[in-house]
Amino acid sequence: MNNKYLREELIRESGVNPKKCMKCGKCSATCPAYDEMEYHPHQFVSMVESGDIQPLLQSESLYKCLSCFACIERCPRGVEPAKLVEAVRLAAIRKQGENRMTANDVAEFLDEDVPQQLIVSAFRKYSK
Amino acid sequence: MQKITQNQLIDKAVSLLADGTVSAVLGWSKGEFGYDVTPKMFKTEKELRQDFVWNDFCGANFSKYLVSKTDRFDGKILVFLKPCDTYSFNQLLTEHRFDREKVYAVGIPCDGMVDVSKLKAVTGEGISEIKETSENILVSTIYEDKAIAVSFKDVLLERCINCKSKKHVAYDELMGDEGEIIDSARFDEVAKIEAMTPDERFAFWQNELSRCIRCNACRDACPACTCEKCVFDNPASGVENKAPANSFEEKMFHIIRAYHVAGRCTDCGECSRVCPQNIPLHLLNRKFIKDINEFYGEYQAGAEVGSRAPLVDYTTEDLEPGEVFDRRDIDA
Amino acid sequence: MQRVGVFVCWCGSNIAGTVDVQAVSDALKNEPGVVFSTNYQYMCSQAGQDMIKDAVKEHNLTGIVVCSCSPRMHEATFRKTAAAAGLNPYMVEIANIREQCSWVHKDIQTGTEKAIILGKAAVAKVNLNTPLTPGESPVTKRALVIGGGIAGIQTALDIADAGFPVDIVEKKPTIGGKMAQLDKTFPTLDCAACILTPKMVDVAQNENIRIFSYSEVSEIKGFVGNFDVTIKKNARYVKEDICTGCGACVEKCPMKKVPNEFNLGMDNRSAIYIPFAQAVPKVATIDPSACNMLKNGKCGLCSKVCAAGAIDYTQKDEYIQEKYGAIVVATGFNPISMDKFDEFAYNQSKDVITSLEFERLTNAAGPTAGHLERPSDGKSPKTIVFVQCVGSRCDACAEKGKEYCSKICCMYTAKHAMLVRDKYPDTDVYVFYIDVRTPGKNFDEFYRRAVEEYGVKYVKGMVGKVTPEGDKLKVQASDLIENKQLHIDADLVVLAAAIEPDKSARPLATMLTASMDTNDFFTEAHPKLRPVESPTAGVFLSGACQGPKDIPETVSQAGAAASKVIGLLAKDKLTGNPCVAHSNELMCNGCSSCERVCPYGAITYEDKEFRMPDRTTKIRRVAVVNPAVCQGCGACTVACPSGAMDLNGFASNQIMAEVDAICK
Amino acid sequence: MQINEHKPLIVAFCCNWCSYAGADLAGNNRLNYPADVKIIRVPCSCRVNPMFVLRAFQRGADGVIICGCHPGDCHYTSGNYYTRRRMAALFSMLDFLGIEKERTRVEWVSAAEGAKFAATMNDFVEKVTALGENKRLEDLRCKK
Amino acid sequence: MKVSYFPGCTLKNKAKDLDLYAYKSAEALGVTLEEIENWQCCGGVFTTARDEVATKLSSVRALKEAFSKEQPLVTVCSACHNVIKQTNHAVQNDKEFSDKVNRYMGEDGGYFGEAEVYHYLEMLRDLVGFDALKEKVVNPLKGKKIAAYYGCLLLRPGSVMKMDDPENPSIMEDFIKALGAQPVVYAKRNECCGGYVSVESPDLAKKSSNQVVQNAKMQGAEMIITACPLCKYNLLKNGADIPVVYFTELLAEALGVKEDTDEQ
Repeated sequence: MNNKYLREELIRESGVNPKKCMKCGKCSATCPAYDEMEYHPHQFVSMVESGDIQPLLQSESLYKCLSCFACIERCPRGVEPAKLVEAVRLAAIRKQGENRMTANDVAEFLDEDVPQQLIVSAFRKYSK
Repeated sequence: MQKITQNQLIDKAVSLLADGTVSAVLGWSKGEFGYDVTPKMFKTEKELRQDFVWNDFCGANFSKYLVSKTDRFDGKILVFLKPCDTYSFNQLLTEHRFDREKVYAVGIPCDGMVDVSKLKAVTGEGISEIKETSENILVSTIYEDKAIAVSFKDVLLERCINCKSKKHVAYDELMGDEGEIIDSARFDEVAKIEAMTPDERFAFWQNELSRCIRCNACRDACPACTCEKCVFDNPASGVENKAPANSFEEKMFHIIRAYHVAGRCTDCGECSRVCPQNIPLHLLNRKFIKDINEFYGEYQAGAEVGSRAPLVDYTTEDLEPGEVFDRRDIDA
Repeated sequence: MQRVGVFVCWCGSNIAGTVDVQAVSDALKNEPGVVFSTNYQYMCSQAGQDMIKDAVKEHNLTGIVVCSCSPRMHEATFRKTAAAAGLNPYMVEIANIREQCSWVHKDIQTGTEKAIILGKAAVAKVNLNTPLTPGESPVTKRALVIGGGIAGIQTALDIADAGFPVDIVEKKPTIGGKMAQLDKTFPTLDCAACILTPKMVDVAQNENIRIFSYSEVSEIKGFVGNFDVTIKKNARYVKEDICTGCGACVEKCPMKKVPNEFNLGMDNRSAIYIPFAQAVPKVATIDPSACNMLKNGKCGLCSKVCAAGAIDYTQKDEYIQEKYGAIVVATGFNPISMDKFDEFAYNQSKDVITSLEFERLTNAAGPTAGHLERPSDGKSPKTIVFVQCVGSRCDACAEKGKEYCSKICCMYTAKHAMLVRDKYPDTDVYVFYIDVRTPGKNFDEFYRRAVEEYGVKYVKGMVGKVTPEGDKLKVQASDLIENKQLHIDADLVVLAAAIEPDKSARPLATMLTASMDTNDFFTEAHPKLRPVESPTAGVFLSGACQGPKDIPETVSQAGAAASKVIGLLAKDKLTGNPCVAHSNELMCNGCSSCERVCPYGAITYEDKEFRMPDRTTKIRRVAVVNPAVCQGCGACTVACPSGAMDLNGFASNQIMAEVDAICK
Repeated sequence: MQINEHKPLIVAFCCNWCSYAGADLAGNNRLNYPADVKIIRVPCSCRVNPMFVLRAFQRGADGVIICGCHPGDCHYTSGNYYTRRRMAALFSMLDFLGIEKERTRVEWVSAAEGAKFAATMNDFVEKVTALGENKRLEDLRCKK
Repeated sequence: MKVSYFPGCTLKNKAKDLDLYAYKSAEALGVTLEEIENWQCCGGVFTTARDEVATKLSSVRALKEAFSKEQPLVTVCSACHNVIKQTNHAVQNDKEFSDKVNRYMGEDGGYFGEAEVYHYLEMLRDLVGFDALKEKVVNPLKGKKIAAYYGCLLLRPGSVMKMDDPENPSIMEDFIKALGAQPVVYAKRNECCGGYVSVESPDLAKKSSNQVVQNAKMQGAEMIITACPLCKYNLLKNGADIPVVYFTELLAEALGVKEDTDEQ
């Protein structure tokens, strides 16, 4: 895999400029899913910038991001790490056979109160 | 045909003279023919009743006359302003060109004015009498027995077809109803030329400007051209010339004329109206206006007194001169 | 017609190597006006200059063209030569045939051809040159300092020491500024009041200094050496010259619930007040928005208790006109509002405070008499979290915060953390930082002491969220070194808020026609070589109005500004640059276009009477250029539609003559 | 067909503080550019009147370039901002009249950019040479 | 006043209350909600990837319809609001995206982000007015201490959503005040409940939800209101021990239209 190409693709796709990061760590400070993640928001930014993308593609961290946008809101430099996480996640699940969730999985978590919103959101996040 | 009548205006002028509000009236007066209305200062009711006219040929913009009239006259002058005239009025105030205290401005509605050359194109020369009906103009000529009916709409001035505003932006008193600013198609013609190839553009202008006879009517009628001494009359300016020597001179004159009023031109259209050669001079002015709007944000000269003309203003983020072309190449 | 002499320099082989200098001097002999033409090895040498002087005398030259190196190199030299020969120095033109010809073109033929053309252009120009004399203007030997903080105080003291009278205008009731609110100062930890208040007393006692406190500058006219300034002295309802500052009124005032701005609203003051004990002038001031007597005529207690009879409820704002030769801007800074950073819960909890508030909390003269107590319940905090860079170093596109580094926060935070650990060793102190920036004498040593000797916990990372819950502040932060998220239950959170220029600076800059950057800091005339001068002549910059600064830097800049002012006031007359704009009043329309583009405010208008051909007169508005203020950029000459405006030394006809000569 | 070896005439207006100094630096560093470029020194790019540009074309120039300090670095704080607007308007108008847009240019060259000055001039001369003689804005009376 | 209304999938199923009370209350306030014809699910989350086009078309269709009727588009569900508002912003600001969208749509006339999007709360604040709302209240909810739970979708990204200060919002607090109750301000009101991750990592959702409820309770709340079905689900599923209700329900109650709704 050509990392340089992938890096540029992720940057274009997300609209994020990782060079703007000043490595303050506020994104990771504000992240509610921090403890569940192997790679944290600030690491996504620096690893994409340095082209160290393979570990991210394989990491469970991709599916822990809540897309709550707290890191986007609070980043002093306007880097928007969540958009980068999303771009990496799409790069992972768009690969052949990499859908993380299928219709068969729905039954597992379905209870009588589950709102439709949860199901559609989960599909958007876990599948292509 | 104008909704407001000549008699209404005369009555207004007479009453303002009578109550001492003004001591003179700057108005349109009868010419030799029905269509050659000329400006005049009226001082008495008698003069007004006799010579004052208001009809479809009163295109002349009187704002400019105020520059010379007010500093030679002690009393207050009444001036009737059509909506487009009020923009020039404000622009001249912005440039401190006359004393507002000496003017009593009455805003009057305008339904569009007639282009005499368009009219003559239909009727031919030798016009002897003109009558206005609500839709038509009845023209009698010395060559025809019967009056020719011409539709008012067909012979409007270009600037009236593309009228930008029926709203008055300055007045002391308003007669009739206030109109609105119109989202006109006035830049369409400019855009059409922009879309041509450079060769076509060059040919177009070569053809138009070669007709120029350097009569200076465009400059003399322009309400923005009020310089104490015009550069074209000043031997020291380096551009003085009195005759259309060659194609360079024509271009030079018209570029400089338009550039000198860029950002200050209200797009009143007087230049094209008075051009005896029917050169579409307003297109040059509109090109500057269109560029300024696109480059630096919408700006209407004369919309308010005291606004800062775009060419004596800047922002640190303005586009580069080279980008002027890139923009268009992308748009095209 | 001029009598022009042409002098072509060889510059050794620098020019002569690629330009046939003989051919150049021969060719230029035939140009209009040229009566003498020669060439020489080194025109700038003594012998070369003597050659010019002799030729001027011998051939009665009225103009000189030197074809040589760049005018940026030797224009001044040859102007002096001309002056020595009795010519007006501005009758010299240089054709640059070295940098812009012999050095960039290899071929001798092309080089020679171009050198001849450049020489012709210079001849064409000099034919139209006119003798120019620099204007002179007198200097009012008095300075105005706007702002009475440490910057203004130091500048005023230094100017006064040199023997020139100085006025300080301060909008608050007392001078002292931000420094008066500080507790200790880094890196020496001496008490701010101990080093500032003696200076304030010096100001009060200096015969050369007048203080206009509770006053603002309302109008500035004029130019370098000759400013006319109107100062608005706000009514304080107390006669300044009679009040003894005894404080009896303050004690008796029944209205005691006014938030005390000196303590940043953390306690209250009375409606009549003296900001702090060492205020200068030590005079009471009535706050009209809080005083019952002024609001509804009921009370009058202060007047009754004032033994000196200083209270005057009828006092009005007063306008004072004064002339100054120089103006120093020392308007200082303020911390930015924390409203847009409420992830730190500043608006949700009293126990989240800014660093300046923290200064007041630890100050012996502050609301808690120096005991560190939480604003909410008065308990002493056991865990304190300091957050650095709040609102500093933000993205330019973000709608909140500042792009720049506020510079002082790293050091004062180290100071705060150290002082807490010193006085209350059982307190846990965290400092969250992005970078610790300590470029200053003894600064890094100071910061290391905070870590190594005082045990302050510096964490590389940022706080993301502060959640007030019960009586705790739950702080969620990142530790980038240990790669973990921290959750700290804190009692007090201190935010190092970015600093910004005082809001009064922008309107002041407009009055001064002094330029500002996008952050509203005043711009210096040159960032390196003229750092304490504004590009507007006669306006100088002192302290944080020019950019974030600590006290030592502020004081040194204040001194530098003072020395520039002294240098200006020491002159009896100012000599200007003669290459300035001038307007031909016969052609001027008075349209204001030129005034709008002038970056210096050098153009004004006057109504002038003109005699008309028909013997009547008419009054017309015309532009007048002040040659002492004009710097000669020429922006006005192009803005002028009629061509009435022209520029000495670079007149339109001169430039067009050059164009013609080049294009011939 | 033989390519017409037309030597263009280029008038370059350079502001005294940045671009003229940049041209001097190009000289100091012996960076070559065509001798077709002739520099006129002005205090600031904002001194350049559109009439000067037209004058140059009238008298036979094939290209006109205006050089000033970079925006924000003007010695007179704001002069080049006005230049930028004026020339944008003028160049757009010349283009509107069908004059080749490559004949006019504004370039910001600082006192430190000797190399940029030389490169700019080389490029500009090349472009103008490719266009050939200025026919559309010539004044035959001024021709040799 | 007539507005276009985008209910969203959940409001027609699991969150019928949110929808029904929105209708009833609007009626009582003199606002007619005109449901967008043939609306489709918004997709639940806005995918920030710039080349994701097809998933955003349903939003564009709804926006386009509202614009063609010259009406503001009103949403109730936080998720729909977020998706539609962000899509509108993308159409306005990302030319590449808007080109693609218009190519997909391929209908007559393009859409360039002209429609205005209001959340129901914004409609109450900006179009109806909280003062006018206050006057219509017939059952003031006196003395009730209510915590507003914004979650993340209503406020973020602040530069796009522009509903309120994203870090210290007040729109729901002002709403609570207008109904006569007492708002409880607590810092976690704009933190995430766990969202869709509750599918895979129920523990994470549990932790997040608990922190929100805990913080609200510690600051004195007796009840939590929300605009988001997923927030409500997560808070309740993870054991909130105070009531969590939709804001429209509270509104209907205060306006005195809840009872007759329940009777139907």
